[in-house]
Amino acid sequence: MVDLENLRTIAKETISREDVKYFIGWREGTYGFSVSPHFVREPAEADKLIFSPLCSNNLATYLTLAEKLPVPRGQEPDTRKVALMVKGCDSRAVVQLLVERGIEREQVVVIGCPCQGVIDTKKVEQLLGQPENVVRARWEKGKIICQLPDGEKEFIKEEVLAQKCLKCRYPNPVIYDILFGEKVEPWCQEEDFQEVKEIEGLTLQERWDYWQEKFSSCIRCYSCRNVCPLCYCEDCILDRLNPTWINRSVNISENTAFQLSRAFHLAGRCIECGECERVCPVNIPLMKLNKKLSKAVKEMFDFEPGLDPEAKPLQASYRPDDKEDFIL
Amino acid sequence: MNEKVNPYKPYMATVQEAWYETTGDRCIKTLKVLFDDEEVRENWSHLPGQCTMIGVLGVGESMISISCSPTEGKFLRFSVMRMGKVTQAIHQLEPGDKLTVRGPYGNNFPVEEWKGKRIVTIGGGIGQAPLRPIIEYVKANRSDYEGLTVIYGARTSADLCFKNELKDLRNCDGVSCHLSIDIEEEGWPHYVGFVPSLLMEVNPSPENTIAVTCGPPIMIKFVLQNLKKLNFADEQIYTTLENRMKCGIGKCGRCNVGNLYVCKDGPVFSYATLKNVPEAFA
Amino acid sequence: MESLKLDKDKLKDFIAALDSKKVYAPQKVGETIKFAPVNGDLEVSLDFANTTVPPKEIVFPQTETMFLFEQGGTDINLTKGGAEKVLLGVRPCDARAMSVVDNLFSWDIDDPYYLDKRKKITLVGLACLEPPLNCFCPSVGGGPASTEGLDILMTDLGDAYLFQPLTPKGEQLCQLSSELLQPAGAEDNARAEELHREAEKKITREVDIKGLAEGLPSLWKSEIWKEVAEPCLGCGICTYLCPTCHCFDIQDEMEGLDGRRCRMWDSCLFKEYTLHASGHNPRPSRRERQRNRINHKFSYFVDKFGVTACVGCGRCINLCPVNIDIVDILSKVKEAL
Amino acid sequence: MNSKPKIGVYVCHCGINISKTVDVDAVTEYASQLPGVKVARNYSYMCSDPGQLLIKEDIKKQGLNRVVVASCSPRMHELTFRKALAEAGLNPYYLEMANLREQCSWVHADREEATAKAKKIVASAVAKVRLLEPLEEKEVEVEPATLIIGGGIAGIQAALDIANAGYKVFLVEKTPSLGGKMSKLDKTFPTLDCSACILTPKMVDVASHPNIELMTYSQVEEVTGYVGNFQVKVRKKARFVDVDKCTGCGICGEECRLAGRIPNEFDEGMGKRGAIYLPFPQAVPAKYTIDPERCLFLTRGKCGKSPKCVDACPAGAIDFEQKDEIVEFKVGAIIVATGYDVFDATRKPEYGYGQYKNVLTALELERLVSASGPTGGQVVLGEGESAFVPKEIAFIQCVGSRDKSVGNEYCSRVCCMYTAKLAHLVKEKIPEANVRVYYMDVRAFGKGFEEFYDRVRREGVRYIRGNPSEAFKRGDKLVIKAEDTLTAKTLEDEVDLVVLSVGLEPRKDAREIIDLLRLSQSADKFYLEAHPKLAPVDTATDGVYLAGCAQGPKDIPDTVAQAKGAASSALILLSSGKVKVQAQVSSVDEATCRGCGYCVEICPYGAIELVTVNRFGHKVTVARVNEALCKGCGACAAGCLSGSIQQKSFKDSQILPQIAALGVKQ
Amino acid sequence: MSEKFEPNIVAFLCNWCSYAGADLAGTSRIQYPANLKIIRVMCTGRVNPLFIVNAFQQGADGVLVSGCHPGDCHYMEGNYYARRRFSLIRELLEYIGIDPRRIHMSWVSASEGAKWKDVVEKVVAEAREAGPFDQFRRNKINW
Ligand SMILES: Cc1cc2nc3c(=O)[nH]c(=O)nc-3n(C[C@H](O)[C@H](O)[C@H](O)COP(=O)(O)OP(=O)(O)OC[C@H]3O[C@@H](n4cnc5c(N)ncnc54)[C@H](O)[C@@H]3O)c2cc1C
Ligand SMILES: Cc1cc2nc3c(=O)[nH]c(=O)nc-3n(C[C@H](O)[C@H](O)[C@H](O)COP(=O)(O)OP(=O)(O)OC[C@H]3O[C@@H](n4cnc5c(N)ncnc54)[C@H](O)[C@@H]3O)c2cc1C
Ligand code: SF4
Ligand code: SF4
Ligand code: SF4
Ligand code: SF4
Ligand code: SF4
Ligand code: SF4
Repeated sequence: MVDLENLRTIAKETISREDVKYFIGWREGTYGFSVSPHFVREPAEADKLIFSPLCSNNLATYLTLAEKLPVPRGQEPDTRKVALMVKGCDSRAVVQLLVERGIEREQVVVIGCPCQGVIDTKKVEQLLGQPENVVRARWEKGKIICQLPDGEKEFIKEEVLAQKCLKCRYPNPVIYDILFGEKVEPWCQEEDFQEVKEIEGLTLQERWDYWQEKFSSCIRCYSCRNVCPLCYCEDCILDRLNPTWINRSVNISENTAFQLSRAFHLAGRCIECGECERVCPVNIPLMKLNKKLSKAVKEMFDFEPGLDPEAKPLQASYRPDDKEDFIL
Repeated sequence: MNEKVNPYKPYMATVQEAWYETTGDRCIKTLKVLFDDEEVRENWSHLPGQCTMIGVLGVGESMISISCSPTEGKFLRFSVMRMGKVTQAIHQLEPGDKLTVRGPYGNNFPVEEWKGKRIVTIGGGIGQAPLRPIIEYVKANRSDYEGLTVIYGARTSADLCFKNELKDLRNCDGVSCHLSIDIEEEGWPHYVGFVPSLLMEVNPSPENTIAVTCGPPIMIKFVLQNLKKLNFADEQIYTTLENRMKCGIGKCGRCNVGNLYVCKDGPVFSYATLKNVPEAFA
Repeated sequence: MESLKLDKDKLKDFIAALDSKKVYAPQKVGETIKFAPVNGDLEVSLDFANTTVPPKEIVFPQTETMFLFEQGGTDINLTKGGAEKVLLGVRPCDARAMSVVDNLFSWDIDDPYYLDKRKKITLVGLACLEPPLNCFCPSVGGGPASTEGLDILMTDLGDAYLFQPLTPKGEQLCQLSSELLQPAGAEDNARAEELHREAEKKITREVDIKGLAEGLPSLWKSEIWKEVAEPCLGCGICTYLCPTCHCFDIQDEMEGLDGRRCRMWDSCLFKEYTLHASGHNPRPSRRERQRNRINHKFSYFVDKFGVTACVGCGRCINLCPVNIDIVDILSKVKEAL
Repeated sequence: MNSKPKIGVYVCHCGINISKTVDVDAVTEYASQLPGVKVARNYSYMCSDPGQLLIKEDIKKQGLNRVVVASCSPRMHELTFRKALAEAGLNPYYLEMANLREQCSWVHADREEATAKAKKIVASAVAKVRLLEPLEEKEVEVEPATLIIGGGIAGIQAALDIANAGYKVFLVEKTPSLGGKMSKLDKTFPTLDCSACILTPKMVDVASHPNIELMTYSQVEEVTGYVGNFQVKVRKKARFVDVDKCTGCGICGEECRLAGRIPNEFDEGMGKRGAIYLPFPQAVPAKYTIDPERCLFLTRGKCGKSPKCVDACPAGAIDFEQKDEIVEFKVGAIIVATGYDVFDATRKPEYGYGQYKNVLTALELERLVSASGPTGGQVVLGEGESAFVPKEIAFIQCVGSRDKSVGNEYCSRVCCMYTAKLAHLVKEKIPEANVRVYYMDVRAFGKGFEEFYDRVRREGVRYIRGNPSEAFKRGDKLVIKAEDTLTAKTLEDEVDLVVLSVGLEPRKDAREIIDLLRLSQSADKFYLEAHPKLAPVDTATDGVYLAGCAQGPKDIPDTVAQAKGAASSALILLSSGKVKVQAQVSSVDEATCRGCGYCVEICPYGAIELVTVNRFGHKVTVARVNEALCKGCGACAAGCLSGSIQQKSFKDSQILPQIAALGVKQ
Repeated sequence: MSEKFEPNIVAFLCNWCSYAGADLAGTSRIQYPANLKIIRVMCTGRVNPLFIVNAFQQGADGVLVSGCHPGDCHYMEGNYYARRRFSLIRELLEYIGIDPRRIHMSWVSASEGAKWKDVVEKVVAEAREAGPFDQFRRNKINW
């Protein structure tokens, strides 16, 4: 059981601290299974905070998303800490951001929330249709219970959990200042990269066709990038016109180049929170690209990002004995 | 599709003359251009304050004020500050090179309505470009206006545009010209300080006068404040806005300030209009 | 013209009868539902709720070549106009959206690219008998069976579609396949009306937009915008996929010595949208950008063209990854007024 | 400043080297159509004075501001043409070369294909040159000192030359004495002058030269910095003998409990020494050294009651407390003169080296024939009772040279001659001996070599053409099995002594220097010179030069000549006082840098650091490049995700158009 | 296609080893196919893997990155970074269905003129086998 009272108390205490700017958590959304990030500035706002299997959003994104507007002369920027709630996967984003100096440790108060997996709303909507009213959900004895307008419905995890959660090995935050709730027993020890292997099993042509079909739907809204906690470049090369890496026009060639570039930029950095895939309005299975690189990184360099704040970034390091069987 | 009515299709024009007004990173270059097509040349008409989209094929287009008055002849003049991709390409143009022009776009300074009045132009930096046509227009129709006061400043003397023309202005009857630079310089005989303070120094009377200002946003803000101090009525004050724009014809969206499209409803606005638009001075 | 009826199992023949024109209908392409050409052997089904990608992309493609040129050349070759098209199964909101956008593309100076396609398109609508959750078309002047912008309105009567031709274009289209269409009876019309009424009742989300157009500017400094913008990712899904959003960017692209000037969708929620070359940005943060989005739809557009630039299709609500809900925003705005 | 590109393209015929396979007219014509190209010409030799003049004239008269020279490899003439640009008043970095010779006309025979490829290469160069930016060549001061690593004849010669020119030299030798291999030789071919007689005075000169700081028994630990400004760290190993006190009297050596029990390296293990020793009588410095691996006191903590040497030394120079000493200093140039190793003959087991006592290497024989050697110059085999003077003596040449099976394809250049020399010396010492030489070819290319070879044959040394397949023992004798390829007869030859003329190999510890100085190796694993013909003493690392056998096998005259060459290269650098630093360095766009520090991690030279800057009132971290340290590799640029760090002249915005030009199908 | 397909290959070579090796092949007059065109960079470390993506988009049928042998990098470590980056992009490209016969990396030292020829022949032969690669080309500008 999630003790919301406790959560709200933690939030109130945190936000009352002088060195904290705001507290980011989740609140109920406006319809169905929706949930929205919630920025708490006043203790009263803390009463809307929730933590449930619907809290998919990786709030670490907001650490770097806030615009740094020009500070008027004579004023000082607000450099107080940001407090944020993180699930296991989200916490890896915080760690990776520390590795990449996207944030400084003393800029954040991390509220670690051990997590038993979040719901893939697409899956549950397929089972139930999209309910009008706000749905609440909770974890109970290894199951997920949705409170629907017409009563409660119980699901076994496999039915409704997001794909990323089914294979999650880090349900407990890997970094935190305050732990909210009790640590949970990880239910998956080893990532088997099943979806990746399925694609790897296809012929080249089949793979090409598969991905071309997916990429052709991309409308290049760049949501997948915007939502990514690790895509925090001041001026992303995918947007840049000088030099132009990717043309603005939306067609299969540019889309493919865009997808490859984005995925590559996240090689050894993606912490598998699955947000890009979740937000994609045209349902491109982006995690299958990211996972492929996770797999490659694991197999070739025995590396997993977002676990050790002291680690060297994969793309900025090497080992003299890195695999090189592909060299002519 | 009827080619004639496609508003996105630019006309080809050729650079006749080109020279640098200023130097440095963000230097300003003036181009004098002539349309290639005789017919276009004949049918073209514009008024002070209007702009055109000029461009280089393969690079893109930029909205640029026409910095000459129709009274000067059948050519167009543009003074362009080097900012980014397109303006850089424009800066590379030399006499004989081609560029594309479409327009004229936007409204104009109501120079006809202003007849009988004294005009004060208050410019800063590249902001003098849209003001220059007013000056030329008034010069050409000198008897129709009560007088002309030119107030113009830049960071340094090297950043002043149209230097020689400004010198000549002093010889014109009823025309006064006041120059300023931001930082003290050896041998500078004129005012040192920001344009808004120069305005106070010049202290023009609001009596039967129109004030027009153009320059960086921060300068405009203080010029407006000072004009109010000098008791100019909202209707007596004009300015131009520059927002990023792509189409120039009120479609692409980005140039709006509040419910106004700068490209169609502007770029010339009277303060009376603008002061009700919260976004204008955000 | 009188209403007509088409047996559901004749839908395929009906499409075949329109041969010369390209028929587009909602289809699943990859994982997405959008309007795509009906290809001979494809099973046509109109059972989809509204498409993810609105049919605006047919008249206002995401990327559109405006003209071609050669580097260093002086010839500008305008692209040719498109072919006639029929859009089958357009939802009333999307059809209304087109008439909303028509205002923009035809005010003062006509936009030849849009208008050419718009003129060559026939919209065959399908009344929304089971409106999806986040629709609020009635609140913004439409309805699940609104006819605005449509040439024909179809209503699903169970085993047949009722065809209500609304414009000469629509009538013409019906004549093309006159042998397939039966005249409808009064009870069919009545049944349709009944269904329409019921459908409207099914819509639960609503917001009162009266007074918004005038009122919104007064909330310029309101905290609402901060609240809205704070979780916003600035991703632009809500605008790219909005049937009434119409902003675009223009870019030149080169391949060797060949060049094209094209325009592509743009969004006021992107930072680059208003960014000046000098680095100055008149809308520096998501707060100003969200404020512009709402003001534009519910105030500026109304000022200029007398209609709201939102047709209540609910896409932005459904697709926003962080649950920024336009109905919710409007309600808050309303409250604050 | 940002003026319109006006490009001149100059296609070179290179005599007929290019024009034979590439249609230069067609390429010129094609180039003239490319955007931005104002002038396109072709000429027979672009690098010639009139060729360069052509460019300079066009720059001046036609106002060209970019130049593409389509000729040979930029590795050949980039500097030539940069200079031409500069002379015409254009920034030298407005040049791009299109390599039509080494990478086109010379490697393709089909005229059509080669021409098509040449066009693309030119198009790609034009695409890039258009976007090149002017770069500034900065200069830094040169530290007027040189580090020489290795105290063989090469190092000695270079040190003397530089020191005599008035510059400071730090000479670091690994072993306790100067001299290298040459000090082990008896006489030297072809003149047969005594090696020690000509070498020893030089060694003494080095030791006493006021400009030379000699560090024997020392090792370079670390070199940082860059040309003109190297920071060097040297470890002076503890000798356990205070060199200031030691007079070299040698009493300790005699008294040492292990005296005469440890094989002496200098005598190739054939002689014996003690744990405290002088490598050889003429050693410089003439100071004793304690071998820490053998010394009883150092290895066991005890040497009898008290160490004998301590008791014996009249000067009280023995100091067991001595520690390694690290010295640091700055130099402007570095000469690598680390020499070679002789081939390890056990790697050719068929000749029985290491297995049979009577199989020796040539270097061992050198020691045997040397008057200062273990036998006092007597060629005797075996010890005591069984000692005898060999009568039947066979040399086998090319052991470990010209031999793919051991990975050495090269000729060691000295073996033919030293074999002749040793054969002569043996004959001199044992006039009745029958000496034969098994050889593949005799290479007697040097001054006086053929004459010497003739002389030795006239003296009765028999040359048998044929590579022995093995040598094995039969009774007291060794049997050589070979085929005389001239007579096509197989033969078995019974002899008393087999001498293996081992080849010269790169030193086993060559890696140390490679890592220290970022050198490369050529295919033979000797250090790679910058250019085999035109820069034979330079290396890819600016300010680092090669001398002697470190660069490849050579004899003493060649070694000395090269040492003088290296010395003069270093002197040019030192006396010019200034050196240009890399202009094609990286720089950061601080406006877009996200401060992730990837580039900082990546840079192999530690040239990048993170700094805090003010961005619109916010403190943000961004990267900054130290241009003096940056070597312009560009590794940072490829690692930066946001493309914020770019290598000048190799920017993304300059390379992408190149790719585009190559991609387009013709 | 009646004409024999000639693959178009873009190669990125480091200045110190592979470019010099290719020069040596030239000075030694070693003949090899003309399909491959070289872009010189100072170090393979400079090769942004997205150059490879871009090359395919621009119309390359194959790509080669070639540099110094491990340990021989003129800048000590550049080729190690290049190798790691290359291995990742290669995996990714292959995963989305791009034929690995189009994507190559090699170590060719300044002294390996002969090896350079072998590498070129191999790369060209493999790209030829893989066939023309037009599916990923930037949209043609059609008149
Ligand atoms: C009505 C009007 C009149 C103008 N008159 C002049 C003039 O006379 N002289 C002059 O030097 N400049 C003038 N400008 C500004 C000029 O349009 C921009 O400096 C120029 O477009 C920068 O483009 P760029 O491609 O070089 O920069 P980039 O940043 O590479 O351009 C990106 C895009 O943004 C647009 N853009 C960027 N900044 C601005 C901006 N400040 N205003 C509008 N669009 C922008 C450009 O059109 C371009 O398409 C005027 C702008 C407007 C709106
Ligand atoms: C058997 C034999 C006979 C020969 N006879 C003749 C002959 O008759 N005539 C002739 O012209 N040539 C002869 N040569 C060749 C001659 O030996 C060489 O040409 C010459 O010795 C090369 O000198 P060097 O200084 O380059 O190398 P070396 O003599 O090898 O000197 C290198 C020095 O560097 C030192 N060193 C190595 N590494 C380091 C380090 N990391 N730090 C510090 N110091 C280091 C070594 O200890 C050594 O002192 C003969 C060679 C052999 C094998
Ligand atoms: S979120 Fe989806 S549609 Fe948008 S850019 Fe990413 S992949 Fe494309
Ligand atoms: S895609 Fe790459 S450049 Fe763009 S934001 Fe992400 S990491 Fe930065
Ligand atoms: S879809 Fe949502 S997150 Fe994205 S820009 Fe729109 S409101 Fe913001
Ligand atoms: S604003 Fe939202 S609800 Fe309104 S039309 Fe656009 S997408 Fe639909
Ligand atoms: S890698 Fe790029 S973004 Fe990161 S610190 Fe270096 S320059 Fe800045
Ligand atoms: S180019 Fe190479 S040496 Fe220079 S800063 Fe970058 S990584 Fe360091």
